[in-house]
Amino acid sequence: MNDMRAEFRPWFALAERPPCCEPEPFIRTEHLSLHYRDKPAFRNVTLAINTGCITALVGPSGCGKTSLLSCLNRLTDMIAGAHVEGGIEIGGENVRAPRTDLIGLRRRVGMIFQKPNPFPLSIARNLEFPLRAHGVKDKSRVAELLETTLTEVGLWREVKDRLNAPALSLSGGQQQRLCIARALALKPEALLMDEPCSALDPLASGVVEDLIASLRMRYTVLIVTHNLAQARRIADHAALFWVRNGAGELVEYGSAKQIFETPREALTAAYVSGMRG
Amino acid sequence: MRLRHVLLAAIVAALSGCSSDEDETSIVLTGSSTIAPLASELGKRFEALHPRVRVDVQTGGSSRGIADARSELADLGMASRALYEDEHDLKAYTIAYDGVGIIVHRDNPVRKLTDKQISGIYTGEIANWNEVGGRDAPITVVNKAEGRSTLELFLEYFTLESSDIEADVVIGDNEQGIKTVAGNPDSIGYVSIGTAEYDAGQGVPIKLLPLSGVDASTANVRNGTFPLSRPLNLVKKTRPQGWVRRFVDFARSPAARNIVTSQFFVPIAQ
Amino acid sequence: MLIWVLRVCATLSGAIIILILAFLVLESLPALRHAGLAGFFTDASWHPTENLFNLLPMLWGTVLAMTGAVLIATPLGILSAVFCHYYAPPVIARQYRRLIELLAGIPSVVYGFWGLVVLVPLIGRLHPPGPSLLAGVIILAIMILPTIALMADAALANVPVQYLRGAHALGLSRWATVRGVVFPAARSGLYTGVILGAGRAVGETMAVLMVCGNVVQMPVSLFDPVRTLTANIALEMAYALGDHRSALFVSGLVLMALILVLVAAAERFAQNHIHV
Amino acid sequence: MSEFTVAYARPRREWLAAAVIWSAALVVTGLFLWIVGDIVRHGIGQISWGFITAAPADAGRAGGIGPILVSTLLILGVCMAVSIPLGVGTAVLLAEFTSDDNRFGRLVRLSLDVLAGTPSIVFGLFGLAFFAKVMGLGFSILSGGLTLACMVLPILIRATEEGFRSAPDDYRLSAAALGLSRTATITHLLLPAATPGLVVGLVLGIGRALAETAALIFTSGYVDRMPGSLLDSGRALSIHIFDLSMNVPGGNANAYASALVLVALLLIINAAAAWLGEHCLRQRIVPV
Repeated sequence: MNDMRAEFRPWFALAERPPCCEPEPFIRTEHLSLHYRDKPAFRNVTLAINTGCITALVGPSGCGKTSLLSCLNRLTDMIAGAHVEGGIEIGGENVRAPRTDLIGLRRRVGMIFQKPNPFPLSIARNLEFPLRAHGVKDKSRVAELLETTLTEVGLWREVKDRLNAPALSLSGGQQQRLCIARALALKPEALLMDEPCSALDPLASGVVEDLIASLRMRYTVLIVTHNLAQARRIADHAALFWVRNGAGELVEYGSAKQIFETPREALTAAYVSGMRG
Repeated sequence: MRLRHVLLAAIVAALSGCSSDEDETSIVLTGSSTIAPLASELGKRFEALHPRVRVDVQTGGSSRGIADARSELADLGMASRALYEDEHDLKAYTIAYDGVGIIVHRDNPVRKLTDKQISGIYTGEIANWNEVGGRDAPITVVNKAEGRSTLELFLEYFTLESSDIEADVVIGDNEQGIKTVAGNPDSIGYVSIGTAEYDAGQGVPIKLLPLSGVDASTANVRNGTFPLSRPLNLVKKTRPQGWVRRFVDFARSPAARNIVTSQFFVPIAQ
Repeated sequence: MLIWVLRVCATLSGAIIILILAFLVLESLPALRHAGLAGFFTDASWHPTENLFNLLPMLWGTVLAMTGAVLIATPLGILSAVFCHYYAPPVIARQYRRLIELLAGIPSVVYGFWGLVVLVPLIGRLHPPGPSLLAGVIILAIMILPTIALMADAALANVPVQYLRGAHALGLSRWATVRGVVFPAARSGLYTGVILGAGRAVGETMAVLMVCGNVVQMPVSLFDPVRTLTANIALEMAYALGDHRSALFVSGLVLMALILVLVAAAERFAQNHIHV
Repeated sequence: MSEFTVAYARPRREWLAAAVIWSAALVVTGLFLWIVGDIVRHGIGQISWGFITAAPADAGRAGGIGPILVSTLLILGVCMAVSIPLGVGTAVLLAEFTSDDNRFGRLVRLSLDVLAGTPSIVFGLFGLAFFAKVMGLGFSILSGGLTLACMVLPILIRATEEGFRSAPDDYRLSAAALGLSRTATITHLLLPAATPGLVVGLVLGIGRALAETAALIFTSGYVDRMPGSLLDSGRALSIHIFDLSMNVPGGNANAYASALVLVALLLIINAAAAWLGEHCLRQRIVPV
């Protein structure tokens, strides 16, 4: 049954989706720009991501969507030559302040990468070790979190008998769900997802997509995707990026319904109808 | 955490060690590596006689022995040579003698060489064994490194300067010399007689040549007829006192003779 | 917090060489003051007891012995590692690795001893006298081989599997994969191994002293005996006094200068040719 | 078609490469067997439990090597206890906290490269002046161990640094995205991933330390009594071998036997280092 759903997915769900969003924005960027050494990635992006919503970032490759995600949890700090301008506020705190608690920030804002990247440890240790590093020392509490988060991502039944097996022995889809579980175990408030399904086969992709959809209301999810159908299926809001003058820019931002059905910009209309991009 | 405490305790214990024996005294000897095995053995015998005393022997060369005796870093310095003119602020106590003999490979037909021939070989005037009655083969001259006391003894005897010598191989210790000569049938070298006698007896293919007609043997070194020998000295800045004096006395006593002989050196005349 | 602990570690590690250099300079000063630095390169010969202090032939001896050893040991060592990873069956590879690890820990005295009683007479039969530059080169090559081989082995082990899969997918043959994919990917490790090996070759004392012949001269052939700077110190330190002793420390200082030049040259080379 | 003719030339070159590589391995194995065979042939006759436990007598010609073995292990212990933390710390700094063009990093690397080429006898004389005299440790196992630590540091650091560099950036990025601190990332992820490098460093370092002669003559000394503490002088196995083969006539047999014990000891210690690396650090890294 589960597998069937991946293929026969209602196409009309948009309008009927229950309202999720509190109008309160959780992530806010102000005139945010990023360039690597001389090469600009994106410029002048002002966005307000609502709490509890799934917001999709769509647009052609190279328009700075992924770079935008790395700005938000300041992973750009680790990239030599990356230079950020503008403001970022997450949950009311200024992320760009020099004294920001990076560790705390990254715990509150989880990230899922395009390629599943579990650590070369056992399945259990992939979750236990970050928990312990974040101060959850109590063994029974760790075990409890392990079970609940693995259940949450639908992995518990599949792996509960081989928690000590290497994480890299899991299939691609399972690995990605493990990575999501690893992020969820830290009780984040927001999740940044960088094309989490694009490296997976369609079946696995469907399972992960359902998982992401189920995170609605509970987490603020920002997802980069190239799959317009996917964005249409799961997103409450969508933002279209496009490359102009050699750097990514925000073209249009609005509710998914509006973007996909009544786009304001001609570029958006062309992109969502499949005529460009 | 607990492991760390255990480790700490172990380190403290290891460092303090047996320092609980307060009344133990130790005698430190440093210097010549030639004397070191002998001194070590003398020390062991002395320790057996006087359980409260420890004798620590360290090597590093005669120059080190002289320097440490002077600075009194060591209780006794060991020098495998006589004291120089400018070293008479120190007192030397000879505990044994060591003869220096010329060696060649056992298969070398040459039975004896005159002093003139030897100095000719070492200065490069004689380059082939057939010039001194041997095979037609180039001579491999094995010399000692600059500053070594055997070299100085050798130079003094043949009245040569170090820069006159044309060597093919330069060596450090006696055994290296013996192994070098044993490995090359056309070589000539000079080493400690006791060592050479022992090794030749053990089947190492070398033989000692007589010098000025006197056979190179420990017996001839002992009776004073062999011309090339050096004293093995213990040196000290001041007149030795207490245990140090007892050790020096012991090393020079008849009781130490068999130890000296067992290390292939020549005991001093009583 | 962590970073400070690490900085202290690194500072301590880096400071050792400064202490050693300071020590060498301090001990060399008397000879430098009496003979002048130039004397160590222009005197007629090395006869320190007669106040002649020319170190140049020994400098050459050191450079030649090191170069020869590196030239022999580098291909042998790297090919050994390639053998372990891509050619040998796993069982043999494991044994072979163990063997090289053992080779790394055999005392230099044993190598020297073996060289003195086996290798030197062998060379002597070929071309007297036997103790020679060649003997030194061979012994040093054997001694630094494990360093180069083990570092190369670790470097090859770290080549990402994807690269190999990619190469296989392209239908590249084994040797083409090794040459075209593995070597470039492992450059940094291979290079480190050679640098460490060369360092050991320059600094080796006891084995060289036993097999090189130690005659202070410019070698004109591989069969000529030579003396290296390290052997010079070890040979004469035991009986050296005054300026002679101090001059031996100058040998050490010259050796350090040589190493500094080599390392700087290697660094320059690495910057131009190896992008890690 | 013509552009693929290269493929026909390939098998021959391939065959040649394989032949060269196999013969390189054979040459190395041959040399090894020659040298070790020599040691075993001459030394095996002397080996017995008594030889391993007894004290040397008659300048080492008779008796055993018990106290010398103990001193050797103590010296090695001191050396490793000092050099491993210092070396790993420095390697972590160099690999994880300094970029290639960082000045401090380059300076440290340069000084380590020079240190790697420092002759062992200079280490010995330095150890005598610094540890034995300035620091007042005298001729002792401690002086010897510390001198050796200075000597093996560059090897240890270089190998460990390579290990760290080989850990994929993926680990660092995903660990950072999880909000893990640098410390947690290093101790839990990178250190285990760098274990192979660390083990190579250890094997080379231990090998060098056990094989060292010149540096120890001047520091840990010549006394062959059973050491009572780390401040006692203790003769190392390699010095014993040197003394027996170069300074004591008739010492050859026991020199060979001691060399054989040293090689066996090395075999055990290397295996232990590999095992420790595998089980204490790597255990958590589960290869697929």
